[in-house]
Amino acid sequence: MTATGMSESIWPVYTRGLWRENPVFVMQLGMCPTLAVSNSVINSLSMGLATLAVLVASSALVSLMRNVIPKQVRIATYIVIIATFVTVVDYALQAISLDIHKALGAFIQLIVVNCIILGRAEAFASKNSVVRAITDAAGMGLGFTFALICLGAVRELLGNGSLLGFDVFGPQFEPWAIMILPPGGFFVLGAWLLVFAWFKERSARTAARKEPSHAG
Amino acid sequence: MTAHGSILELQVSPHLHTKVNVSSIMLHVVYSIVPVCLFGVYQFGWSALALIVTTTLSCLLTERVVCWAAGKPSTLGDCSALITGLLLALTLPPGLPLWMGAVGGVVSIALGKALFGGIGFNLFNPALVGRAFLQAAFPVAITTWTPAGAPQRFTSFVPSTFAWPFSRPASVDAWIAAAGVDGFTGATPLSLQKFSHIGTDIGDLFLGTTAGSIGETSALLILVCGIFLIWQGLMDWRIPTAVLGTAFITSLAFYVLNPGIYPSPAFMMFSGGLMLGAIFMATDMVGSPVTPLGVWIYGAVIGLVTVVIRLKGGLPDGVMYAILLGNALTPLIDQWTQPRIFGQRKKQHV
Amino acid sequence: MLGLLNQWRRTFSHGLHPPEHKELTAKRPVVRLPFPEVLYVPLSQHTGAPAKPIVRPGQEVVRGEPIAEADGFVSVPMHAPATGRVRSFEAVPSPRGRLVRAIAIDVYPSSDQAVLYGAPQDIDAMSPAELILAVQESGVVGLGGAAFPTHVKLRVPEGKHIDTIIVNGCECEPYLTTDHRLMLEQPGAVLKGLAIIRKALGAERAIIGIEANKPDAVAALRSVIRPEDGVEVCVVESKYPQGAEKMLIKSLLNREVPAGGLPVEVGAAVFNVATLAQIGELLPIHQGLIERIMTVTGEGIERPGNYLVPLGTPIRDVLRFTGLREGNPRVIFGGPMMGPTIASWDTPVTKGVSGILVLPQAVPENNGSAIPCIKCGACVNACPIHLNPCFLGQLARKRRYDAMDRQYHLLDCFECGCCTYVCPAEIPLVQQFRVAKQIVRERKAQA
Amino acid sequence: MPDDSITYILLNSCIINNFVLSAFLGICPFLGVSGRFETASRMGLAVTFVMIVSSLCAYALNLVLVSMEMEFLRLICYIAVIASSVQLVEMVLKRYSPALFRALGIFLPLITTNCAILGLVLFQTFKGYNLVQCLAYAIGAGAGFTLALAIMSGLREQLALHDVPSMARGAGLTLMVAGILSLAFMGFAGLGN
Amino acid sequence: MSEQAQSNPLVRRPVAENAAAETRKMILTLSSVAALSGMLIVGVYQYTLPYIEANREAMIEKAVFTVVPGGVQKRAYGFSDGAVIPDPASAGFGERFYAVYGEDRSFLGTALEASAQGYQDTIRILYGYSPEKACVVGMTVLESKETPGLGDKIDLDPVFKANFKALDAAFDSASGKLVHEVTVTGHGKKINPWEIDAISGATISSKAVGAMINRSLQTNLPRLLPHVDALKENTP
Repeated sequence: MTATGMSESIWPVYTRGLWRENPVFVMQLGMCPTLAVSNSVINSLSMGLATLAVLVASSALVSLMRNVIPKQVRIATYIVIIATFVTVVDYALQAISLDIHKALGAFIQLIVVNCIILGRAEAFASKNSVVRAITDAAGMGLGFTFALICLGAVRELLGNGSLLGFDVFGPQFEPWAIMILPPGGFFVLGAWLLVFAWFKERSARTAARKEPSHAG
Repeated sequence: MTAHGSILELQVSPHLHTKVNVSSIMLHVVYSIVPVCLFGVYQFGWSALALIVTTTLSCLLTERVVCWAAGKPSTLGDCSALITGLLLALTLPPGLPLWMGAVGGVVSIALGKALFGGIGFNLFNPALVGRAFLQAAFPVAITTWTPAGAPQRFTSFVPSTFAWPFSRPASVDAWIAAAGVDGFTGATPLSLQKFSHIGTDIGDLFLGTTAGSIGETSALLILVCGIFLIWQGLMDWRIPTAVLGTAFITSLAFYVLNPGIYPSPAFMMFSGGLMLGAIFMATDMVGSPVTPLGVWIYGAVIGLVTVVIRLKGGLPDGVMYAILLGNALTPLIDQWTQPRIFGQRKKQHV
Repeated sequence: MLGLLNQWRRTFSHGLHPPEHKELTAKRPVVRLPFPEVLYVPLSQHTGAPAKPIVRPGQEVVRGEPIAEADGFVSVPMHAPATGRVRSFEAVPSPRGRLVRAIAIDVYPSSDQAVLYGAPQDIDAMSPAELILAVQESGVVGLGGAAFPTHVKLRVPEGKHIDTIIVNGCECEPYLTTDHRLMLEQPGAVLKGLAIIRKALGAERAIIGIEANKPDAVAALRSVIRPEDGVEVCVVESKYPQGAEKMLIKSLLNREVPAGGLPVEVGAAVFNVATLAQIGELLPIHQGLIERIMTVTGEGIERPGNYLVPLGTPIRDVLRFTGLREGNPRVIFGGPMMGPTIASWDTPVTKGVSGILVLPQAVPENNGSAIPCIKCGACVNACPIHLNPCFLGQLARKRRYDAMDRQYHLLDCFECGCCTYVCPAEIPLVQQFRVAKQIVRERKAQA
Repeated sequence: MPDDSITYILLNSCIINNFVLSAFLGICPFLGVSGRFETASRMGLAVTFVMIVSSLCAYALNLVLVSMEMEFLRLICYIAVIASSVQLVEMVLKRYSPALFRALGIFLPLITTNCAILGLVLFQTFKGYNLVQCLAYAIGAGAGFTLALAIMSGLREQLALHDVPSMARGAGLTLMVAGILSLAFMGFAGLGN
Repeated sequence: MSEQAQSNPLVRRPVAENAAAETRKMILTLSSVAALSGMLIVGVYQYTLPYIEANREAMIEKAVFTVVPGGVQKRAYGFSDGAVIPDPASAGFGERFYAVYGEDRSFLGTALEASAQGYQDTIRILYGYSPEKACVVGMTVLESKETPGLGDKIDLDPVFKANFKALDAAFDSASGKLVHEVTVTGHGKKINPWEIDAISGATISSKAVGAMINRSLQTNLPRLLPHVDALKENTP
């Protein structure tokens, strides 16, 4: 299984996570942090980057050690590795900005149980070379960040009238508080998933329409 | 003998059918809501009328657009969107900006109904989904009240009514001051009771000359309309009975324990949205259980949660949340209260 | 509490009150219908094995003569409904639409159609076992509509005892008035039949249950009952489906027949008044069942009334006599709540057909737009068996038949039609359940 | 009601700030196993079990870590505690209640990566709860999780019978329903004042 | 790989030896990974600690100097059995306070922590108290989950915050109580200096702030006021 992938270009490995197998929108993984910290773009971005860092680092290490880790204890090893990097990121973030750390709260530490990371470690990094593992992790991490920003942008724009903290609609704008509240998180993510499902359905329909014309 | 050569129509029994159908049910509900709307307009003036019209149009338009987008025939004829629009308006404060009302209408139909597959498939009362959305989205505007019977209500609109879409509504303080209503503090009887421990005359509550949402003020009128529906056999009398009964008993228990702090059961029954919710909202057929026992449990849950939120919670009124919770519990209640069938000896455990 | 109230009112819980439409024929005495040119006597007019013919084509038959014999215990013989010549064995449509084998008889137009067959027998001297045999020989089946061979009901299983005989004079189906007329015109025959059955079963009590909308029938029966007969006449609430066995037992005795069980399990047996009247008439003279009373009514009939019709008369001939209005009609065998529509004008009248109802074509009330279930619960409050048709219907839409059977007692539905009648969304619930029951039974048979 | 009383902690973690609907913890199982009531309630039960066990273990562990001034190892230790709690619960159940073990069966291993558990032990540490408060917190959170899952499963069983538009089938619709539930639970805000 | 695949499956290596080797390898890997992680974490912890401390200090300073206007220097204290001890290592929330000093090293007042249950969850605040003026002189919210647009006005609404610029908190040392309890009135009804004008529509949040300040003053003033002179002298 490793051999077949080797000759392939690395680009599809990278883009896969961004769009086609986007961890949030398509594979519906890592929903908890997605919903919890996406009430503003800056929080989304920080959370996305923190996850990206953990993802890349742990994928790299798992891939490096893939031949020495015994099968029976691999999950335990992965979790230790991930927890280590999460702790590192946690302290790093505290050193960079306490405000952001406070806004993200426990969800930084909860990256440990984000299924994306363990999932990539188990499904990809443990079977692929370091370069490919890092590429894949970066793709997935960026895809996750992208999804978070999608959510954060809508929620901040409607919920606060601003984007990245800059006022967009002027002082007369009446913010939709619900967008910052928990229900808003559910609604916006749900709406994004509906949009994706609609796209998928439409492209499936177009594809179906094209097929017979080819045959004819 | 020509008839004997004619085509025989094959149909399955039964060959008789009751005259009641979905459209006639819905139409009667509309008839019973209209007086409540008219009274609301009488009490709160043109602004209330504008809001009722806006939410209704918004609901109808959304329903039409949804049908068009799904490529289905129009379902406006079943009147359910009309009911949703009217009911939504009845739960809103009269001075709410029209654009917020329109947002509420869109949310009610799109999120509360169309998403689940349209009429008959909505899990929650659509009007309450819209109302709860508005409550969470615009907490200030939706708790800005105007007094009932303000003298200028038919000569001017409440200033907040015509706020530009997405913009902050204008202050209503000057308008209220111009009304010259003594001691009006912009609070409903329930919030006066909860936050300031000021009671309101039960007679006023019963007749509906107090501040509040457009349609919730007159307990008497709502009762009359509800009795009309029950008499027509178009409403399940057990649900309002269970809701009001439980609310009465629970508030009586609180009142007996500590009459100094807790309001009287009569106040409970006639204030806020309890009457409107019990009669028009909780009885929404789609979101309520169908089993005989389930209906009572459902009503009791709503009554209990309402009183608990009112007396112990942070909000002055909790009817809306109680009914949404009741709706959420309905499938489970239905499953757990399957009736004992004829001739079945003991309840089988599934 | 509600149970007590129901007992006091002599009724069961749930059910409904459809418009009765009985005024069309209730006042019209029974009239004999002329014999048609050809009679088609299906060999399977009852529940159970079809009868075996004992005549050949070309053979001459006398009115009342046995033309087919019972094939086993759950089967009854057939008798010639008219004097004539057997033409052939033909396939004719049954009321349910299936093709069944029938004996076609060319009726002699010149015959006086007197019943020459049969001889008096001493009922009082016969033992219960002999009575059961005599009932089978008479070919009588449940004339209320079920067409279940009556003698089978008379043989009580080992260890069971029937203490009460219930006579079903409810006729809860709208439009139908056959039982009503019969009770008015032949109350003596009913009592006679009841006495015979009672002897065969050795039952202590006998109750005649009649709906409150037929006070004249109650009076007629009471007038012929002597105190020493020990027969009670009970008035029960006019409510559909009061005439269903289980419902009537509940109303009169407050006993619930176990789900999936038979009335004998609660010590009761139910007989239709028409069945008893036929037994009372036929057994003493040892004759067979050759004709029955039926109501021909409905908006599509020119001369509605109650008619005595020879069995095997094609519906075409019945309607020729009663007149049929123009239009595309729905022709229903039996009452409007449970009766099937017929597919052919050639369908012959059989023992279980209590009426022919001709209604104009149905106009869908919701303008044809399909509205799904709005979960109003009307069906739940109508179902006399206390099923949950609302949920069953939702499951049926998604073809979850196994769940319907396992969790929601699908097979206990007896297709009374109450749920469909009340459904404001006009969902054909009963039809869905019929299909579902069929599928569930097939699956069970395969398993 | 003081905010550190047992009743308030129970109420708060169960309905006021429901773990799933308000704190966004345990969303994955909430979306994943809420299709049928039976599985949902078993999952809820299993999570509640593990929550109680790991909450108490984590409380003890935190005392040790604080006394040794090794708070920086907290996360790794907590994860280890949760994983072993799951193992422990699995073993105890297998030994003493095989029926329940069979019922919870496949859900137990999944719980290790359920963020509601880690969230619970982290929050109880941040809030500085004592042993009894931790227990109340775990019970409340477990009850809240089970409640949300049970309600959702009921609704989804009902939705399975509905003609939901094709594009709305799946997680999108479940999230929307969760949003409405979350709205409904907002009514409990301020409870106990 | 290919060699193994071709080897005769009937010839097996001894199982026990194999298993022991496996176990050894497992333990070795796990412990080395654990050791590696431990080292990494300790390293990062040591490296980031000063930065984190600095951040935390800056954050506290910002809050403290907001609630005690004019403050430029502060000193942390903790309550302990009737005494105040400087620079407490492990005082819990509410058990710690800061003495604030102005540019001329004069004692301006103290910043105290308080918390209470709000509308959605616990609200934590820091408020400034000036013993000289016998007043609360400022308030800032440290942590709250109150409703955006409504309850969160306790931190954002300047009108509400103006309540705390000179909130009367005179203490009667004879009775050991505040002369006037701090109370929250309905919106626009504030008359006396010890009253807090509630935010319209956010009564519960407003009341929570009032109640927590009142409670904190009642408990903390008796144990703080005796040490004011010491705080004055003990300039940083």
